[in-house]
Amino acid sequence: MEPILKGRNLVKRYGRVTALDQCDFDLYPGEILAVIGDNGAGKSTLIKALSGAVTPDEGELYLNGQRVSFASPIDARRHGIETVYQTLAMSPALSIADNMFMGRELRKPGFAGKWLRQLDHDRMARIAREKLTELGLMTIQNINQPVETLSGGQRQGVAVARAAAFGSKVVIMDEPTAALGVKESRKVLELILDVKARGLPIILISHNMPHVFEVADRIHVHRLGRRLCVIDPKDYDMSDAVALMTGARQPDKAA
Amino acid sequence: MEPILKGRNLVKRYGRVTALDQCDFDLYPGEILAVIGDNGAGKSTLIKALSGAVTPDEGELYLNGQRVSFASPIDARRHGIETVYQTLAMSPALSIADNMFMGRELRKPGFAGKWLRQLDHDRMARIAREKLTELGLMTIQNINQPVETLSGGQRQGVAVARAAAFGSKVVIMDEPTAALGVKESRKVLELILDVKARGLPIILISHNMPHVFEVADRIHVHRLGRRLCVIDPKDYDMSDAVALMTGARQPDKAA
Amino acid sequence: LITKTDSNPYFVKMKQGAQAEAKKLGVQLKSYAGKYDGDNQSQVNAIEACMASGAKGILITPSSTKAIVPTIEKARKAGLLVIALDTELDPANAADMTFATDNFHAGVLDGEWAKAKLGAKAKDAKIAFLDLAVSQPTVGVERDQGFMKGFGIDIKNPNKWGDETDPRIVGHAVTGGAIEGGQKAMETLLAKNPNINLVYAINEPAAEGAYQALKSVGKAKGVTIVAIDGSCRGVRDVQKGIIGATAQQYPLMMAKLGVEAVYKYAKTGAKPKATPGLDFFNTGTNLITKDPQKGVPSIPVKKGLELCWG
Amino acid sequence: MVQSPHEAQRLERDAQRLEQPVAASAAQVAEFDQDRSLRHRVQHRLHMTPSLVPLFVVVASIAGFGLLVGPGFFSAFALTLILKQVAVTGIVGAAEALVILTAGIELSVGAIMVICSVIMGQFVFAYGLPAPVAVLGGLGIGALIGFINGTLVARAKLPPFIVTLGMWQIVLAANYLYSGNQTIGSDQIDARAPLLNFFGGQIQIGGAILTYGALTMIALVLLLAYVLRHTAWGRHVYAVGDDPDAAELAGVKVGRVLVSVYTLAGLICALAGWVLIGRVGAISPNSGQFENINAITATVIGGISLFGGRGSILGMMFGALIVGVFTLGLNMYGTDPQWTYLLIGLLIILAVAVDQWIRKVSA
Amino acid sequence: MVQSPHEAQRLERDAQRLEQPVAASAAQVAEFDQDRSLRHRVQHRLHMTPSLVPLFVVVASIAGFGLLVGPGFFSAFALTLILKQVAVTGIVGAAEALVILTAGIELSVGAIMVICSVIMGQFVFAYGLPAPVAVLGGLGIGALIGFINGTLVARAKLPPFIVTLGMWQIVLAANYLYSGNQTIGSDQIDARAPLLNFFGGQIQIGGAILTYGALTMIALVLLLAYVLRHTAWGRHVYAVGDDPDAAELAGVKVGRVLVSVYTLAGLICALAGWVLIGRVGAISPNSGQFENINAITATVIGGISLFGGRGSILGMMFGALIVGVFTLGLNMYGTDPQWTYLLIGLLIILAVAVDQWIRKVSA
Ligand SMILES: Nc1ncnc2c1ncn2[C@@H]1O[C@H](COP(=O)(O)OP(=O)(O)OP(=O)(O)O)[C@@H](O)[C@H]1O
Ligand SMILES: Nc1ncnc2c1ncn2[C@@H]1O[C@H](COP(=O)(O)OP(=O)(O)OP(=O)(O)O)[C@@H](O)[C@H]1O
Ligand SMILES: [Mg+2]
Ligand SMILES: [Mg+2]
Repeated sequence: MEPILKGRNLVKRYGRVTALDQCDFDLYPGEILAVIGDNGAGKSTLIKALSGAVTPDEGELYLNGQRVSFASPIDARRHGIETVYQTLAMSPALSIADNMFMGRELRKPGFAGKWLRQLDHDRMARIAREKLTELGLMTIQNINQPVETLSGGQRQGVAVARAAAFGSKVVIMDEPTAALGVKESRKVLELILDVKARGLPIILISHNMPHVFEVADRIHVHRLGRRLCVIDPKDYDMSDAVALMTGARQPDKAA
Repeated sequence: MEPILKGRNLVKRYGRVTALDQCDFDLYPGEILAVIGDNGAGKSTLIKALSGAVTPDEGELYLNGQRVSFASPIDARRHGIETVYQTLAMSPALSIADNMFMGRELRKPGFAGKWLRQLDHDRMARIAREKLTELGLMTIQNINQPVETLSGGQRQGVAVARAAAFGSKVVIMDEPTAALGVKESRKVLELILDVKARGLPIILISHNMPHVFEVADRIHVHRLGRRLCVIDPKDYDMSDAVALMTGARQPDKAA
Repeated sequence: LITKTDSNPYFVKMKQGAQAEAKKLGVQLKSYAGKYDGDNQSQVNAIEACMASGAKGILITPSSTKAIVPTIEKARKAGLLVIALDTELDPANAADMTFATDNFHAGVLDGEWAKAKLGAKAKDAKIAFLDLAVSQPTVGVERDQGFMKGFGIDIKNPNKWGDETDPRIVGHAVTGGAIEGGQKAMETLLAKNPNINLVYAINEPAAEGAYQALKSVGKAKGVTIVAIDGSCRGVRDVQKGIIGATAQQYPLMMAKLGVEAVYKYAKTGAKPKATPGLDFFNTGTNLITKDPQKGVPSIPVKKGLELCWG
Repeated sequence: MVQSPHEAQRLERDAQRLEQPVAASAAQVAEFDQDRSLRHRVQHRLHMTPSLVPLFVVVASIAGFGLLVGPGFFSAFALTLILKQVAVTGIVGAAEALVILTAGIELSVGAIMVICSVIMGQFVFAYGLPAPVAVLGGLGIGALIGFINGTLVARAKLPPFIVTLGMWQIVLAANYLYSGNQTIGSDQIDARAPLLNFFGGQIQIGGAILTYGALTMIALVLLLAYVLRHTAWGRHVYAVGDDPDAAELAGVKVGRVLVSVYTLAGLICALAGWVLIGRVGAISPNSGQFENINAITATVIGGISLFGGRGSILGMMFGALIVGVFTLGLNMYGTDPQWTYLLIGLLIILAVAVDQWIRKVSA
Repeated sequence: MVQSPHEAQRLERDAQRLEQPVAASAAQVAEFDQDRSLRHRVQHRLHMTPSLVPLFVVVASIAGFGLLVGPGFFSAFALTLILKQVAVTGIVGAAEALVILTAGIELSVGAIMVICSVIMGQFVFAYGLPAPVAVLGGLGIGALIGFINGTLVARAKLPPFIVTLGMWQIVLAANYLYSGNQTIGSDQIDARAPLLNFFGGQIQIGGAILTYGALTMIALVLLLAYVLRHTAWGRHVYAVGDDPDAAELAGVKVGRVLVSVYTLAGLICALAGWVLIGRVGAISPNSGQFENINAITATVIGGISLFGGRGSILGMMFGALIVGVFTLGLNMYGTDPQWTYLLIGLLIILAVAVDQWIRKVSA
């Protein structure tokens, strides 16, 4: 089977730090691929390269077998790749609804929308509320409240809801459950499985091994800026994975 | 036994949101107290009130039985309360060493330090490196690199190392392992036990139930801005705790 | 009374003169000023405020002689007497009367004097021009171009400086009419050509700055400085030999006459009359120097000190 | 501050018909706080509509000067005079506010305004072009200068302060060089290109004199308020000012938004240049050198954060009015100009202090 | 950019003896890039020492003007003249840089400078106090004004732009009112209070003329560079500018740091006022109205971020020198003042563009 998203020999340097060092990457259709690795291994940099937020210094990227290169996150989004960044990428002073629809606002139907280019604030607020409710984030009292007044976990929930609602080809999540509560984390995992059921492949970066082993179809182990190996969670257990990613054990074969 | 840190009827409102609603709180000497609760339950607000970052609208605070009120985090620090905030509280453009020693810089010995008030950059860098190494954060290449160039997890590691190194009465950690890798999380848990072994009580906020049940002596369950109950991890299991904090179950007795 | 700025001592004196006269006549005087030389908008606002608060007359030293005219017309239509002080409006009859000096003429006097003073050397003089501002406000241009005319330089467009090609001009530099600016401008021009032997300064503070700059490089002697204004400080500088000659003007007199005219108008409705032969009331300009030159009318320093302001 | 929710709503309506004397509503200041829930509602309103705060300061200061100067200040003539006097600053301030919302700063606004008015004049009087062409030329060049600013900021990633500081000097100098320091008088304009003087026209209702310039300012500000609130572009302006990196990741074309904001600002400044011709009745290359400071003052007094992303453009207009009220009030009261400056300085600080204080108690 | 690590070190040493002609080192520009690791080392150096970039621009522009104007520009006289001319701006710029590092802005610097020089003069000539008392009085009042600014910013939480904008107007107006617009001449000063004229003194070495004012600027900047780098207070200034909330949580007394920074800035401005007396040789209330713009320009060209927390004060000094070099160079080349004005605008943008570009390639 042809990977839907493929990276080859990706290199990214920050000054003297080589965050990606000839890294390969494959995502197959319909799968949940977990990316695990130490802090600073280069996971975030890898997914930034995949989502257009960072332009790799070297290497190629293929989407559905076609060579692509993303100049910006908008480019990647236009190709249907939706991302939850570790930094969340929200405008603190704007409302939850504004943030959810940033860059793809809905306009009112008819004259007001077409000619006055008026936004449909009500509809956007309604949809935003629905999406958040799906995630069980009902502690949010007011959809028009600025994001900066939300708790850390609430913010993360908003970001996840945004990506899940809009992704059409690939959804990338960089530690989506890091700040979430137990219940909310559950919801996110269910949501990930939902998205998969819709036929979309997902890249999940997480330090939470139980979560990873619960949902992942394959696990990409990242170490020192490159793919160390890809393992099947059915063949390995958590301690193997941890041993691999910390360098305590050498990979025997690649999947 | 008298609690070392005690809060009574704490209230904090943000506009129309009541983040703390007549909340009580007790921390006993030498214990590890976990605080768990939903996103937005008010955990961060509670510990901000305890650490002087936020002044409660109502309620009292007692340290060793003495009524105290902290006007600022510096005040609390002067009383020996050290905190890792969820937002980390780092200056992005400054170096790791600068951040670790912010507000309690070391001066050179002798004339240069006393009269020229010169900082001992070398000593601070050395100590910072030691502390980070204890935590296993050796992927950091350069102790003088600005914090903004660190990965999310590396940043969190620096914040944890700072609090652990300087706390003298109480150490508060708001989700210290949220962004950390498996290995680093382990280190932090070991460090928490280390700190406890030094006789210091610790408040740990976390959404990670396995971590909480592994290290906590008592668990404060926070719900809707107040203490729902305090449970002993030996008498309850994780699903009970989750049921309590999400409201699926009513507490039968308070510890 | 609406002056150009409050930072130039010339206008400050004018204001004081007007206040003294107003007090004597028992007239209520309100003063306004622009923020910088050329600040037309503040003056427009001031005129409108005068109209709104029911003033009888306006004394104004226009920052922009032409651009202020429409507003002045409105004020006159509303029945206010408008008198231009120091600087004529364009056209001059836009105001009921002008009490002014001829800035161009002041420049000419300086220029003629300098030419006579240098005598044969005038042919290959090296002249530094210390002007007012890059925005070239009217006064600055008139004085500068008058000097050139008097000195015998082809001034090309009389409404702007800097378009001349005469090789005797070392350069123009702007001073803001202040000592500090004069000094910096002079230093710069000296760096360009250390052989400067004649300095035209827009006013006396600029001249004083130029002198400081010359002194600090040991060239105080042998360079002739001319200026315009005639403040007491300036005249004393002439006395000390710092400034070779200065063209003296009379802001106090302008202000006094102006206040009187408004007073009279408010009482009797009579409007003031112009100096015969001119379209304005010339309060005069006198060249003050210790070293009078033939063919250039001048008054001695002692007389200048009696007439000086500030 | 205000007495009831109806009062608050009324204040807001007033924003849209500021031209009418607002004296009446100002008399009942500083008496609220009986009913807690009522107070909460008012506070909430203030919180949601930040431009109410500067509006309140406007009203209070009109009332204050009314007491000080006497009833003359309440006359329709005087009140509309304020509007007339702030029209140019208000329009330039709108341009400034847009840029500041993106966390930028635009120092060349005044210079662009002047050069555009000069260009309109020169096109007619030096090149003999018809007036409409001249106006279009001026507007086009204003937009072009703005476009250059925007490109340097967005593409070359230079700090806006530096770009527009440089541009300020460049444009001013170019203006002096180009205009040859010539002023074009009203007689010439009226004779050959009355269109240039269009904004000098006025509507008279009783003693109230509304110039087209003042009406244009109000219309422009209301239009921009609509655009900022109700279009995607407007939301993007806020997002870019708030956190450009986040906005970029979230799918906003930050560069394009910045270029469009600066270009629009340039265009608005050119419009201000046209209004300036009508305001003064002449074209003078010496105006507006420091209009940037007035514009920034209005913007900041109006409650727009210099760090971008927060504030409302209506606030900017009230900010301009606050300064206008103080200036006219002090002028009419007859304080010495230096005292006027001193008091305005003081009151700038005070206005913002009051603003902060209200925000705090209403938070 | 520079040719070897030794070269780079030398450039840095030059920072401390800028007074000597730096022409020689400028000739070998733009040839590097054979050895990759060498280049990396240079890049790293540039990265670690951001002030090298504006220094490079200074050197390059001196070289450029040398070629343009001829050897006259390389004369010790011309080069030290630049130092002399930028001394006041450099000192005021140091105050500005401190404030900008805390993410503030200080518009009243020039006004504080002038009023302090006037106060020193009045104390001696109007009240007959001894000169040292007058100097202390001036310095004290400068610090006091700074303290008021700082208190309003730190305690009342008003935006620095507004506080200092208001203060700028207040102080300037107070200055005119207080001085009665009287100038005090050099003869008077020399006769009664030569101490006031202290900074007019100079050391002559060959053709090089170093005024005490210029030396003071260099000493002050080096001292502040030391303090900012090597004391806790200095680190706190950066932390406050970087993220005040984080700094507060991390244990920095943000309010106290801010007040101390503004107070120190006021004191430095007062010192600048004293230097100004020596520079001009007289006390004139008409100077420095727009010195704030010069100071901000120098600071920003020198690479200090207006958003606070980033940049070096040495960079500010080089920024001031860049402007000084351009001004003198263009004048000596004989450009018309209006063109000079225009070109300086252009070159401000260019200097920063080069700076950004170097940072990018060296990142
Ligand atoms: N903008 C930057 N400038 C310089 N170095 C950077 C930058 N961003 C990341 N790095 C460095 O690149 C390396 C990889 O960072 P990255 O954020 O990809 O790690 P990560 O695997 O996502 O870690 P974590 O699990 O902690 O999020 C780290 O050493 C980090 O310090
Ligand atoms: N500065 C603020 N302004 C307004 N509301 C706030 C502010 N800070 C927190 N809140 C609100 O207070 C409530 C409690 O927030 P808090 O950050 O204490 O939650 P938390 O329990 O720490 O959640 P999490 O687990 O997600 O960190 C939330 O509803 C949040 O929206
Ligand atoms: Mg990461
Ligand atoms: Mg929290």
